[in-house]
Amino acid sequence: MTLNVTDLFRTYGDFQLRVDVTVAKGEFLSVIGPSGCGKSTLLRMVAGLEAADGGSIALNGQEISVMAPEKRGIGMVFQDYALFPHMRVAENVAYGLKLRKMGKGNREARVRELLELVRLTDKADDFPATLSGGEQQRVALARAIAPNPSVLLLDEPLSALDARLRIDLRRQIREVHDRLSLTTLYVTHDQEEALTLSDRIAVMRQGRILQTGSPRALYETPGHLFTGTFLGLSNTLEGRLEAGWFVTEEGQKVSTARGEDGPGVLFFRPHHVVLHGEPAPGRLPFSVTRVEYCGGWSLVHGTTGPHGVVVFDSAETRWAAGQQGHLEVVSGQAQFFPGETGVTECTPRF
Amino acid sequence: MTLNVTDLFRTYGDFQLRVDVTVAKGEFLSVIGPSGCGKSTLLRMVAGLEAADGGSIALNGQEISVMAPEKRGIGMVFQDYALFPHMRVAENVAYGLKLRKMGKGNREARVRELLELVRLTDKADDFPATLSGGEQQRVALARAIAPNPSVLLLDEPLSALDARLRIDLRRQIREVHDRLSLTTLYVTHDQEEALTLSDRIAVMRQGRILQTGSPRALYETPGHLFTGTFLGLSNTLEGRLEAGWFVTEEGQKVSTARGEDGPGVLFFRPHHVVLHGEPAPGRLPFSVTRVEYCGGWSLVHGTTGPHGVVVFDSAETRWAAGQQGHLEVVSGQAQFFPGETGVTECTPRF
Amino acid sequence: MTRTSHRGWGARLLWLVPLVPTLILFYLPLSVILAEALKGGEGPSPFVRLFSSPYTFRVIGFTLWQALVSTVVSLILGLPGAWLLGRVSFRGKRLLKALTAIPFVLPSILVVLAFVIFYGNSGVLNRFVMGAFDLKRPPFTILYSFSAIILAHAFYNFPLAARLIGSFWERHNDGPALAARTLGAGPFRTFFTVTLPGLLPAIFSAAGLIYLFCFMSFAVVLVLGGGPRYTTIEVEIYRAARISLDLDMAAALAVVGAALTLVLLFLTVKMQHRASHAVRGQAARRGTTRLSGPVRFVWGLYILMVVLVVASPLLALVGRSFLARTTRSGPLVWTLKWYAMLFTETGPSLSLAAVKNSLTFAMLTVCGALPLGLAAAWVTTRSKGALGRLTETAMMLPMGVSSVVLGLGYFKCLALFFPDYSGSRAAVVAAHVVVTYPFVLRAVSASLKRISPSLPQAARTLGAGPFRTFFTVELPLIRSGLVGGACFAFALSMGEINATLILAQADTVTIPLALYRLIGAYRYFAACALGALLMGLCVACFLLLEWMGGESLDPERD
Amino acid sequence: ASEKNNEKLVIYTYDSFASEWGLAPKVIPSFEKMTGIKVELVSVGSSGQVLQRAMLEKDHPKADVVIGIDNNLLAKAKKAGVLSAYRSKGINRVPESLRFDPEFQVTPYDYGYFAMIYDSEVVKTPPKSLEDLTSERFKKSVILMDPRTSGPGLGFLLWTVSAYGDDFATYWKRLTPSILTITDSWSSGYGLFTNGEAPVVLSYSSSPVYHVAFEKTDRYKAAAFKEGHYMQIEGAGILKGAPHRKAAEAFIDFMLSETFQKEIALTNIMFPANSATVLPESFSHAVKPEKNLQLSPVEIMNEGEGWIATWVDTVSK
Ligand SMILES: Nc1ncnc2c1ncn2[C@@H]1O[C@H](COP(=O)(O)OP(=O)(O)OP(=O)(O)O)[C@@H](O)[C@H]1O
Ligand SMILES: Nc1ncnc2c1ncn2[C@@H]1O[C@H](COP(=O)(O)OP(=O)(O)OP(=O)(O)O)[C@@H](O)[C@H]1O
Ligand SMILES: Cc1ncc(C[n+]2csc(CCO)c2C)c(N)n1
Ligand SMILES: [Mg+2]
Ligand SMILES: [Mg+2]
Repeated sequence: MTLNVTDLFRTYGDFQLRVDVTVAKGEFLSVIGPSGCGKSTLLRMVAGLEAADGGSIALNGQEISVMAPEKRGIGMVFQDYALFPHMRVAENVAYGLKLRKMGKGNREARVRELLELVRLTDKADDFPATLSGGEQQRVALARAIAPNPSVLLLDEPLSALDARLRIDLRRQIREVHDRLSLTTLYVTHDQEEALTLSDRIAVMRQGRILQTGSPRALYETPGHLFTGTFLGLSNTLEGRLEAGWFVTEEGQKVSTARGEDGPGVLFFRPHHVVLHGEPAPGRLPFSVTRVEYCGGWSLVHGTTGPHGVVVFDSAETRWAAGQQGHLEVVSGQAQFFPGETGVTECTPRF
Repeated sequence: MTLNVTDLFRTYGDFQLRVDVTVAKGEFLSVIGPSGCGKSTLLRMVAGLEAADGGSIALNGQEISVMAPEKRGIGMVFQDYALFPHMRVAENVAYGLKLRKMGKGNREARVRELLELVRLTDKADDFPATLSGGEQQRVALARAIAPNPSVLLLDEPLSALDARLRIDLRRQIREVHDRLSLTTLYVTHDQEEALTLSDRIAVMRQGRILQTGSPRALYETPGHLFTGTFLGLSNTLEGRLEAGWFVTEEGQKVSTARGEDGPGVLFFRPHHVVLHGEPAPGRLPFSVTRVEYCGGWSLVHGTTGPHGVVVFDSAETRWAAGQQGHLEVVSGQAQFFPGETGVTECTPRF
Repeated sequence: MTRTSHRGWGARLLWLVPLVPTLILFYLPLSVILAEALKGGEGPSPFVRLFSSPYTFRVIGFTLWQALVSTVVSLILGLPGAWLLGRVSFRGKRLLKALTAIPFVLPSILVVLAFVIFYGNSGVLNRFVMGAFDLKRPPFTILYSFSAIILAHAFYNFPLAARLIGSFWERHNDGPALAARTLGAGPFRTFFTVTLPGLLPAIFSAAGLIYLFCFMSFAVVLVLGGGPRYTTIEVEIYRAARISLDLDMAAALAVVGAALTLVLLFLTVKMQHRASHAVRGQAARRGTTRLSGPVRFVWGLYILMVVLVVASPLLALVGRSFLARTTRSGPLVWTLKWYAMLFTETGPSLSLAAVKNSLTFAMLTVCGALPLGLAAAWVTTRSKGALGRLTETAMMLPMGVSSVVLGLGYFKCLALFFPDYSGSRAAVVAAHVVVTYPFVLRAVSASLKRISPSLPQAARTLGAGPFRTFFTVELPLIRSGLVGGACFAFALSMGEINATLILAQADTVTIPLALYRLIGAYRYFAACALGALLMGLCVACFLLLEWMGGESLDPERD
Repeated sequence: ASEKNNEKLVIYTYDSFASEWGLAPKVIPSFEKMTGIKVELVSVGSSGQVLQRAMLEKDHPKADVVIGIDNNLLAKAKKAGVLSAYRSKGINRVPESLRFDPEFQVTPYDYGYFAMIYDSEVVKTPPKSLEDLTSERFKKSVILMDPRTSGPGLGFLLWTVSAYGDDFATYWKRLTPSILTITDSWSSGYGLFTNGEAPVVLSYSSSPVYHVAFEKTDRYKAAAFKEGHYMQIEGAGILKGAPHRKAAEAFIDFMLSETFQKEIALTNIMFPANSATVLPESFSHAVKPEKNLQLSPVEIMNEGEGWIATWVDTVSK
C-alpha cells in the first residue's frame, strides 16, 4: 500500500498543520519533530480519527479521507495507549482478530504469539488498569499488530520502555514490518529509534514537514540547520564565511566550509571536535562546564565565547568541569548554513 | 534532607516490592529497572500516595511513613502527568505556590520563570487537554519544581520528549537540583539519562534493589550480570572459565577474565569487540544480520554460534547484513559471571 | 506500621458528616415508626397477614416487573439523547439540558393530568385523529393499562437517563473507541463492544435510580394503571398507612420494600463498581461531534419522538392553561385569566404563598442536600471493598423508603422529642433533605469515581491538605455532577407532597399541595396554569444552577 | 388536659373541606366573629387521614375537633377510642335516621346518596340498575374509586354488598369489563369524568346540582337505580382529651346551626343534616332515592376487611 498525503490541512486555534508526504509500499517512514509540532495530529488524520480541514489522503491511489476509520485497514498504536479498560490484556489483543472472524483456536494462538513478542504472557488475564506504563504500551503495540494491517501507524510506541526492551522491540517492529512488507508511519521523539529503524525520516516543525531523507543523509548532510540540530547532538557557532573559511565574530578562522561568503552558522557534531590542552591557530578557547559519563564514552560540555559546545570523548576522559582547553573543529566535517542565527528554533514553537 | 527507606514492603497479588535505599542530602539518585519492576510504586510510597505494608521511610531521621503526603515537603512529577484538567497551564504551575501563600506578584514571576524553563510561555493560558503529550509532561515538571520542595521525586519526567529537548531539560533538572541542593529520586527507563544525570544509580529488578553504585562503576564493573546487561548495550557468551581464560562451549579460548574456574557467562560491551575480515586464534566466527546506522556510529548486529552479538563500528562501517566476519573480544575488558546462563532475565518479570 | 497510614483526623471525621445526619434524620425516625408498628398489638403479626395473602406476592412481583420494563425502556430511549447531550455540540444544548429535568419536577398528579389531556380518550391526540379521519370513537386507548404505566415512567425517566449518562459521556475518554475503529470495528460494533461497556458505570447508576423511581412510583400506577390490577408496594403502603390506617401493615410493607430496595441498591452499587475500570494515565480528550446530512435526519426523527412523548403532553398542559370555555360545553377561547386568578383569589393569594413556600423549601433543601450528598459521595467513593459498598447502600436507602412512612416516622419522632410540636418548616426541609440527598450522592459519586486518582495525589504532593485538595481539585471536576444533583434535589423538593402534607403547618401550602386542591376542586384549567408556572420556575432555576455551576471554569468548552 | 386557652380551637379536616373552595372559608370566619374563638384549621388529606392523625396523637391530642368521620368510618373511629361523646342541642333538628352514632361521639352535619352520574350527551339511555352497568354498551365506560382509599369507593363496594349480599364478588367480576379505571380518590375520578374520559362515574346523586348551579348545564345527570342507593352521612366529633373542650362543643353546635347548614348545599354539594335548611332551586336536579341502603357500623367493622380483601382479589386478577 502506498500512502499519499497531499496538502493535508488542519487548524487548531493558532496551530496550523499542512503536510505533504508519501510512504511507499513496504517503506518505513519515521516522523520526528519537537513536541507539539503535529505528529500525532498527522497520524490521527491518516487513521481517520480527526477530520481534515482540507487536502487528500490516498492509499494505492484511492482517496480515503472520507472513508470511515474501520474501512481503511490501518493499524494504529496510540500515544496514550487507548486500551479497552474493561477487557483483559488478551481480550484487548484479540479484539481486532475477532472482528476479522478468526476462529477461536487460531485467535488464541495468535494472541499468545503476540504476547510473547511483547513479553507479557503472564499478564494475559490482567486488566489494563493494573499494568505499569510500559506494560500498557506493549499491549497497545500487540493489539495494533495483531490483525496484520497493511498500513501501520505508530505514535511513540516505545516511549515508556527501558533501553534494553526498546532496542529489542524496535528490532521486532522492524522485523514485523519487513516480514509483512507493511507501510509504516512511525512517530518518535527518539532520534536513535528514527535513525536505526527507518528507511526514510521526515522532519516536522510547526505543523509542516521540513525535509525528508534517508537517516544517513539527514544526519550527515542535513539540508536545514533545524534538521541537523534536531537529529542527534550538534554544535553551532555564529560567524561568517570568508573565502572558504568560517571566521568567528572575534575574527578567528575555525574551519574550512563550503558555501557563499556571508554571515551564518557553522554546524558540526560532537565527534567532529578534538579537545587539546594547548592553544594553536584555528583552535578556540574552551572552558569545561560539565562532563557527563555516558557509558562507553563521555560528553564534555563547555563554552567557547557565547556558544555552548559539546564534545565527544572517551569514557576515561581527562577533562573535568572548570578546566580550560582548546577546541579544534576537524576540517571538512563542519557544515555552513548561511543566514541562520543559532539553534534556538529547534526548541518547540515559540 | 536525607531520605532513608528501610525494608519498605508492599504486595500486589503476586508482585512483591521490598526496598532499602538511602538518598543523601543533595544527592541525585536514579532508579532504573525494567518496566513493571516497581519503580513507580516505590516513588508513590515515598510520596505517601500508596500505603506500605511495612517498613519505614525517614527524612533526616524523622519517620514520615505515617505523615500525610502534603506534610512531607516532597515534590513529585507523575508518570501520567496528573495535570489538573480544570486549570490552565499557568494555574497548574501556580497551584503549589498559592498553597504556600506566595504573593501574587512573586507567584506570577515564578510561574513565568518556570514556563520559560520548560519553554511553554505561549501555552500559559491553555488547558492541559489541548496540549501535546510532551507539552503536558513539561507542565508537570514545572509544577513539581515550582514550590521548591526539599525532596524531588521524578517518575520518567522526560519520556515523552524529543532527544534535543530531553538533553536540554535533563541539564536543567540537574542544575535545579544542584542549585537548591535537592535530594532527588529519579525514575527513568533511559539508561543514558541515568548515566549522565545521577550521582548514584539504583538498579531495580522484580521489586528489589539489586545494586546501587556510581554510574561509572555500574557501567564498567557491574556487580551483577543483570546490571551490566540492563545498563547500556552489551553482549554475553556462555561457556566456562579455565585457568584465567574464557572458553566457549565449542572449546575456543576467547578472552582472559578474572574469576574462579567453572561454567558461566562472559560479558562485554559492543565497543570491547573488534570485527576482522580474517580468522585468527581467539576470534569467533560472526555472521552479520543487520547493520543499524546511529548517527555518529553504527551498530553491527550478528550471531556467533547461538549467541547474538552487537558490535560498535564507525558510521562508515564496511559491514553489511549477510557478510561473515571474525570477532575479537578485546582482552582485559570482558567480565566473567560464574554460574549465570545468558541474558533472558533482563527482560521484564517472567 | 500498617496500611491506611497517613489519613488525617480531618479525613476520618469526614465520615461523620454524612453519617450523623443520616442516622438522625433518617434511621432514627424510620426505626421509631417501625418499632412502633411492629411491636404489634392484638392479632397476628402483620408479616403473617402480609405473606399469607397471594395478593402480596402479586403486588411484589408486579412492582419488580414494571420497574424493570420501565427502566429498560427509559434507558433505550435515553441513550441516543445521552449521546446528543454528551457528544454533540449544537445550539440550544444548554437549554435542552435544562429541559430534560422538567418531567422530573412535575408532581405526579400533574403528569397524570397532562397525560389525560394529551393521551386520554378525549385527549388532544385522540381528538385530533378523530377530527382528521372523522371517527366516532377514540382510536387510541392508551391510558389505564400496563403500557400507560410504562409510558409515564419512560416520560419521567428517559430524559433523566439521557442527562445522567450524557454528562458522563461528555467527559468520557474516546481514545478506546477510536482505537476500536482503527482495529476494524464499525460505529455500531464500536458502540456495543467498547463505548457501551465504558458507559456502564453511568448506565448502572442511572438504571439504579430509574429502577428505584419506578419501584416507588405510585400516583402514576394508581391513576394511569386503571386500578388494583396494577398495584405496587408503594401504593399498598400508601393505602395501608394513610387510608386503612393500618400502620402495622404499612410498616411491614415498608420493611419488605426497604429490604428489596436494599438488595437492589447493593446490586447496582456492586455492578457499578464492577463496571468501572479506571485506567491510569489517560487524560480524557473531548471529541465533540458535528452532525451532518443524513445523520441529521435520523436525529430529527429521534427528536420528533422526544417531542411526542415528553413535550406534547406538557405543551398540551401549558396550552390548556391559556384556554377557557365560555360555557361548560361551549367553544374554547384564549385567556390569561387562570394566571390572573392564581394570584388574585380571595384574601392573601394562595398561589403566591405556595410559590414562595415551594421555592423556599427547595432552596433550603438544595443547601442541605448538596453538602450532605457530597460528603457521602466523597466518603463512599474513597472507601473500598464490601464495607464501602455497604455504606454507600446504607446512605442511599432513603431513596428507597416511602416518603409516607418517612413522614410518619418524623411525626412520631417529633411527638416523642418535642411534644409541643405542631408542624414546622424545619421538619419539612429536613425530610426533603433526607429524601433528596441520595440523588446528589448518586449524581456526584458517578463523576467522582471518574477522577483519576493521581489528580488529588498530585495536589497532595504540592502541599494541599485533604480539604484543600478537595476544594481546589475534586470539587471543580465534579461540578457537572453537583449541578445535576442540585437540580435533582430542587426538583424533588418542588414536587414532594407526602412528607410535606404530614409535617407542614396547616396554613403552609406548596405548589403541589395547591395543585392537589385545584384538581380536587376540578379546576383543571387553573391547575394547568399552576403546573405551567411550576415548570417555568423549575426551568428558570435549572438554567440558573447550570449557569452558576457550569460556566466559569469549564476546561472543555468549545 | 387542662384548659389552656379558651380563645383557641384546633380542627382537623379533609382537604376539600378546608380548601378555599370548600366550606371552611365560608363558615369559619362567622364562627370566629360569633364566639371570639380563634380557629386553627389543619387540613390533613382525606377523611381517612383525619382519623389516622387523631389516632397517631391519641396520647397527646393536639386537636379538638375532627371533621369527616362518616357512617363507614365510624366503626374504626370507635375501635380506636379517640373520640368522646357530646350531644349537641342542635341534634334535635337532625332527623332520627341520620343520627348514625347513638353514642353521639360523632355528630352528623350532612349526607348524600351515592349514584352513577352520566354524561347525557354520550349516554342516551341511562343505566337503571347496578346490573345495567355490566352490559356490553358500557364497556370501558365507567370510572370507579378504590374502596381502600376513597370514601365513595368504599360506599360503592358497600352498595354492591347490600344489593348482592355474599354474591357481590360475582357481580364485580361481571362489572370488570365496563370499568375504564378505578381511581384512588373521588376527585381524580370525577375529574376524569368531567374531562370526558368516560361517560359514567361514581359520585353523589347531588352532583348534578353543581353543574346546574355553577355551570348552568344539566348535561350531567344522576342515574336512579332500582336496587336503591347507598347513603353517606358525614359527621364531626370531639377528641378524647381535647385541649379546648368548651370551644369544641361550641363548634359542634355551630355546625348544626343555620349559618353553617345553609352553606352545605352549594359548597359541599350535599344535603344538609338540619332538615329545616331551605335547599336552593338547583337541588331539584338532585335525585333523592325512594329506597336508601345502609349497612350497620357493626357489620362494617366485622366484615369490612373481608369484603375489601375479596374485592381486591376479584379486581386485581
Ligand atoms: N483537540 C485539540 N484542541 C486544540 N489544540 C490541539 C488539539 N489537539 C492538538 N492540539 C494542538 O496541536 C498541536 C499539535 O499536537 P500534537 O498532539 O499533534 O503534537 P505532537 O507532535 O504529537 O507532540 P508530542 O510529541 O508532544 O506528542 C499542539 O500544539 C497541541 O496543543
Ligand atoms: N494498583 C495496582 N494493582 C495491582 N497491581 C499493580 C498496581 N499498581 C502496580 N501494580 C503492579 O505492580 C508492578 C509494578 O508497577 P509499577 O507501576 O511500579 O512499575 P514501574 O516499574 O513503574 O514500570 P514502568 O516502567 O512500566 O512504569 C507491576 O507489575 C504492576 O502490574
Ligand atoms: C359535584 C360534587 N358532587 C359531590 C360532592 C361531594 N363530595 C365529593 S367528595 C366528598 C367527600 C368524600 O371523600 C364529598 C362530600 C362535591 N363536592 N361535588
Ligand atoms: Mg503526540
Ligand atoms: Mg512506572
